[in-house]
Amino acid sequence: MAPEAATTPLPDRAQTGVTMVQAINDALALALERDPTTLLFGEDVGLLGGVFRASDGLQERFGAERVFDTPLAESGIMGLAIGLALGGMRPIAELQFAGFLYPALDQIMSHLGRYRHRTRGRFSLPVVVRAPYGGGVHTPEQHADSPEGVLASVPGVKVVVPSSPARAKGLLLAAIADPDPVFFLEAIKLYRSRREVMAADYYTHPLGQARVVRAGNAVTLVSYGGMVEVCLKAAEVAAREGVALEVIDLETLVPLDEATILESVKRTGRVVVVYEAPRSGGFGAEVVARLAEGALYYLEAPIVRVAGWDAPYPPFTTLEHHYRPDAQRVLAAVRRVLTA
Amino acid sequence: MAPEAATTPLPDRAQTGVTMVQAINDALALALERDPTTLLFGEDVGLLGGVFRASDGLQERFGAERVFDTPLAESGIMGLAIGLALGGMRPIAELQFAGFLYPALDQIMSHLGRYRHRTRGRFSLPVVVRAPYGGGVHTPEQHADSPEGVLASVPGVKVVVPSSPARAKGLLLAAIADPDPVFFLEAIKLYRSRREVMAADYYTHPLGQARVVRAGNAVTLVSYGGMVEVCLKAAEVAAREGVALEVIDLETLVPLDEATILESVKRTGRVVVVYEAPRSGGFGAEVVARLAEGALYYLEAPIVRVAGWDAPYPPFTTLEHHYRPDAQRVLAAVRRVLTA
Amino acid sequence: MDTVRFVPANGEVAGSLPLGDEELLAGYKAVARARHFDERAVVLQRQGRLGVYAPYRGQEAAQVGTAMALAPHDWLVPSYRESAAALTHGLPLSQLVLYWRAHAEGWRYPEDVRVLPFYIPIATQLPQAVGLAVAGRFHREPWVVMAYVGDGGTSEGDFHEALNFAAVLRAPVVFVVQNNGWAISVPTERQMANVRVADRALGYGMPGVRVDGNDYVACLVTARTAVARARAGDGPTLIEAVTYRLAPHTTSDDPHRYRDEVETARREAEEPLGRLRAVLSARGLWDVERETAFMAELDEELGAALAVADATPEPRAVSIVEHVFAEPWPDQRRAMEALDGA
Amino acid sequence: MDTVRFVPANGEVAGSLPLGDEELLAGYKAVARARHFDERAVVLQRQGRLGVYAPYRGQEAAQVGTAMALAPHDWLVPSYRESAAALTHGLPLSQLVLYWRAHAEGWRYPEDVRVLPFYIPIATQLPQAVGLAVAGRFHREPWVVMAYVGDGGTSEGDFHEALNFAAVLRAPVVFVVQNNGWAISVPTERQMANVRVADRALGYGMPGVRVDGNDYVACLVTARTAVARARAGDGPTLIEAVTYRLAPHTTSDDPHRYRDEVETARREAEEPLGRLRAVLSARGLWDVERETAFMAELDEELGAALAVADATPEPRAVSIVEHVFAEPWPDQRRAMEALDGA
Ligand SMILES: Cc1ncc(C[n+]2csc(CCOP(=O)(O)OP(=O)(O)O)c2C)c(N)n1
Ligand SMILES: Cc1ncc(C[n+]2csc(CCOP(=O)(O)OP(=O)(O)O)c2C)c(N)n1
Ligand SMILES: [Mg+2]
Ligand SMILES: [Mg+2]
Repeated sequence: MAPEAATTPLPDRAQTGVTMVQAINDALALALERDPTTLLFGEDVGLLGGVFRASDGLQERFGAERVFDTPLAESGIMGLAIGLALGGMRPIAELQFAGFLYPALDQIMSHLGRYRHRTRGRFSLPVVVRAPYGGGVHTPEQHADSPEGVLASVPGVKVVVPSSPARAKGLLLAAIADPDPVFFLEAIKLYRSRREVMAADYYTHPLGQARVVRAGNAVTLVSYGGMVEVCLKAAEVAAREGVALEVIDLETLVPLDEATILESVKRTGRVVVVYEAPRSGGFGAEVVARLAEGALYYLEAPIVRVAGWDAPYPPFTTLEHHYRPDAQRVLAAVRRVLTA
Repeated sequence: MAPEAATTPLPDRAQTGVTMVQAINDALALALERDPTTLLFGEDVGLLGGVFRASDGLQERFGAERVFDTPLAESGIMGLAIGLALGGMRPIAELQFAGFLYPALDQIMSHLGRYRHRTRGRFSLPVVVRAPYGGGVHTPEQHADSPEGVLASVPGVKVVVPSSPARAKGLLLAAIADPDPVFFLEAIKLYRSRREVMAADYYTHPLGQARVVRAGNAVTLVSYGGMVEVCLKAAEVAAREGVALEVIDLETLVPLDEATILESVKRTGRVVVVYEAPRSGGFGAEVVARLAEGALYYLEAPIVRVAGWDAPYPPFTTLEHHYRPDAQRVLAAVRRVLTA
Repeated sequence: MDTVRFVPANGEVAGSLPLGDEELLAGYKAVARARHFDERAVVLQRQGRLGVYAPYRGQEAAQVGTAMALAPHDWLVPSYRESAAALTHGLPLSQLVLYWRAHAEGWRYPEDVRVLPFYIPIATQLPQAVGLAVAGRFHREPWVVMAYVGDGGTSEGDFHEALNFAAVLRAPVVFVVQNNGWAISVPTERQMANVRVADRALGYGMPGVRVDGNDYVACLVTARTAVARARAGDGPTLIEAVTYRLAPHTTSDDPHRYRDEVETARREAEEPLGRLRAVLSARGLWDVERETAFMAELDEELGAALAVADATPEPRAVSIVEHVFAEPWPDQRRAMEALDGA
Repeated sequence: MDTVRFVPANGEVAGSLPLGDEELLAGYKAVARARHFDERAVVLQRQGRLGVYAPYRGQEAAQVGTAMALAPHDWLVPSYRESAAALTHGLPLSQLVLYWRAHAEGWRYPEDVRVLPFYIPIATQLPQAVGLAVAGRFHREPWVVMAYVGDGGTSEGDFHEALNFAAVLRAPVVFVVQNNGWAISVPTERQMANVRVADRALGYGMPGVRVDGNDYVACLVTARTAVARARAGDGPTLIEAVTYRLAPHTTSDDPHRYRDEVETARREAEEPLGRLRAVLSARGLWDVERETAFMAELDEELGAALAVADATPEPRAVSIVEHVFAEPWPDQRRAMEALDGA
């Protein structure tokens, strides 16, 4: 072995890629750099850099006026964000976990989604709210909640859920540039599970567009966020059995890219919708409703949802793997719609 | 005219019937009478008897220990209710308008629906939360909201929405007797619009059962609460044209009586789901999702939703009649599914 | 902590006042204008020319006195009863009329009006007021924010979170609690165990001042101190303006169900307008002629505003789905198409 | 308002103490038991025999001292760090072990344990504590409720709503704020502008007491007064126990990122256990032999608890959909069928 090998340089990000949480950190830094009206705040985002380190180093770099800790109060954080936006700033608020956004729902439902509408366009609220969500990593009670469906039911707010590091960066930068309030939910399970190579500088991926992340003709799997990798895994297994599943990553739940899912389902005639929130009343129901109106005549099988059960996410996380959908459950549903 | 006519006695409730708000008042009185652990509280429910007079006279009758005003704080009210239930009481909380339950959503989502589950059945929370909801009567901003979809997405809470005085009484008494938390949403538009004769004493209508309120074979209309009368009106108009619409009143949204709607739709093959909340992410999506899984092969037309638009309920209520579904919009949807 | 008061209920001032004649005159006119609108509004509502209306009779000094302490570039953040404060800070009268008609144009304030819309969900404006105040720091001419809430509103969690945030962030915001004795039917004594709202300030680490809310002079002077403090970067102040809701909660309310209206009538003796007029009269600044002339002016102003409002076209149906997002997405576009004919 | 303290940091008491020898001994044992569990728990977590764990090193006196003021029929409402308080009020050790293993049986407390589950969403327990306290009034033997929250938790709206409700309803509840200097990485000075939490009490109209949270004697005596007051029907009390979080926020936390651990080491000198031991030693109530024997007892107790926990069977998959409602409905039954094989 050559002596140089002993002093291997730090792995080059351009070669090894970065994790999703690093990609988010990059995006936040780029946004703070580009636009001095951008602010970043929340619980423990300053010195600590956030409990997942998404804002690591940003307070040091951009100062405690622009990157700061707030008191422990989510309604206050959301109200602060709205007020800052009313005053011409572009606030990015972090909620420590999506399961703790419930105290902020009054500000969200009463104001965040209504402001532009009620003031007939005079005020817009370019607020971004980031929050880690979802299960699979043995977090304490409520840390694994997936409240995207509730947010998606609030008129006037957009909801984005990335499924990979590179997409997360581009989507987050698009969310920050967007004139409307955007919730940006980050699957905790994906934060460090995988690296991806991406451009180091500023780029955006447009909101409101779903992506076909794997093409197929037998069944369409519709999902987003942490469930996309589960669907891809299922598709891989199915492929080995000669069944080509098409996987759609919605990325943006609101505004929903109905066209892409309709087009796919019209081709495959069979669809499974996958999400980890409780099944009833979840966002998957909305996806189904769009299909039942827009693609009814093309459906060759019932639309099946694979989701969390109709129960709270278990705080006894020794059992959480039974709650969160996995490739096996997705494949069982695929079999159902294929044999139906 | 006979002289007696000049001194007509007060109209006999047994003959003229009572309004929905009176029926609710009757039910509350019966519940307070039957069970000394029943308590009633909220903003202005005491001396004022509630802004709609649903608790009129109850403080006087049952005392200010059992029927009382709280400070103006909905999270506090919900927390108080949960704590009272933990302590063995049967609290009935009134939220002044459903549009003001948002500050209580943290208590609802973090605790009300989780308590029995997390404590493995040790604690049950027999809490009833009443709230007026819905539009059509020119109320100020947010007073016309219909947040049933959000509540229905919370595992562990039941959601009931009555559509008539007599049903309201029986359903409310069932909700109060129920061991689980129940939201009881009362359409403001129905409070005084119509009288109905009903038994004066205690009776219950079971939760979890939908009702076919008008039989038909052409199209199934699924709705609840304030939209049932709209559907019935549409059905009447359609009948004149020889089209027999079947109208289903869900009454209980959670737990949903899937069997009744599946049975109907399997017969008619066509369905329109009607609700006044914003269309996307509303409870109607869940109804559609059940049908798209359970009755797909019987569907002869796309499932159409008639709902509020994807916008906040307009606070400029000079325009609210354009937002809230009416018989005309329902009939347009019926035509669509019939000609599809 | 004593209640700040310069002018007693009978209007008889012992010594000198901290305001000059010009200021007293301007104050009286603003208070009288507020009263004029409120009285007419109640009548207009009865005639069906306004929708449900929230009167503020008795609270004019608390609202106008505090709002007068603001500079034009400052922001005013009302609750829902603060028509008088909003008017004082520049909201056009025609706008107010349209608002109380629930007309869409009533919600579209002119760009240069630094008043947020009226807030229906109680106390939710307060954390936003803090954000708006902090935002001012990043602008060339930093502004101060004055935010209003009622005694009932102090019970909401948002009241607490806002005051704490403001103190921690040293935000240039002034919180004005109008303690008017009632939250609909609930008296302040059942809203809180210690009815002195200003006592809350200590806990938050900000100054708290209790002021006679029916004394215009006291309200203005107190608010000026607080605004100056905020402008100097010394952070928020909590002002409790002790006043009384002489009118029903709204035009839909029937206060006979829950309070003795004899007491209400008694409280009329403490109302702010007559008190201020007495001060001006004693100083020879005001008399019956001036009053008559000024009332005529106000009638004319309101008449013109009503004419503007009447002439404002009914918005098209489609407008209810406009401005949901900056650009309409397919869901909104579909709704627009459906509504286009309506 | 002075801080209540009987035993200074060095443990040297000048005069007499308001507690008898028996009480001091019982207190020391309870505090030592709490410390024993906490130290072992941190080790067990590292060994993978517990999940994420929230240590309370340094806060034992604040938790045990207040909890010891309760009668058996009173209720204890913890936040998430109150393992010591819960243990003191009767939560079995095996239960606690199972809880920190995220085992379903850890959530099913025995019927006779009057402790609510640990609350993850900060401050949400407080309004419920008020309700639970009010419920006691309707029972033959009214109970008192002691509810815990951290300095960070005081910022939440629910803290405010709960204190206000309690005062207005004169609820028999004692609020214990453990001001331990930190909310994860945020120091109390950035959580609130006035770090004296007890100062909030004035605004609510209830007594507020600041107590040295590392002085067991002070905590117990203060809590007893508050409990007696509540039991007498005189309403709530706010106790601020000033203490220090000597450990990381949880076993997942790395405090080096946000605080100087030299300062933490310095604060070890103020910790409550040694202080209390010094008092007992000076009174001849405790010595090395007794300590050794007692530690052996505690080891044995914990060993037995771990054995019970280890022997508690893994719950079946289907249990995650049990107890959603009193009776499973079709949605849950479908899930049960699907999970039955798992
Ligand atoms: C969150 C919320 N809860 C309830 C209401 C209903 N409501 C409207 S005004 C009011 C009383 C407000 O009292 P206060 O804050 O003292 O203001 P005031 O009416 O005296 O001006 C209530 C309960 C509301 N608008 N918002
Ligand atoms: C509503 C809510 N927001 C955020 C969190 C995340 N979180 C857990 S503990 C904590 C800090 C709590 O600090 P403090 O109240 O002082 O209690 P301590 O940790 O010091 O015991 C935070 C922010 C949470 N659990 N709940
Ligand atoms: Mg008031
Ligand atoms: Mg702390």
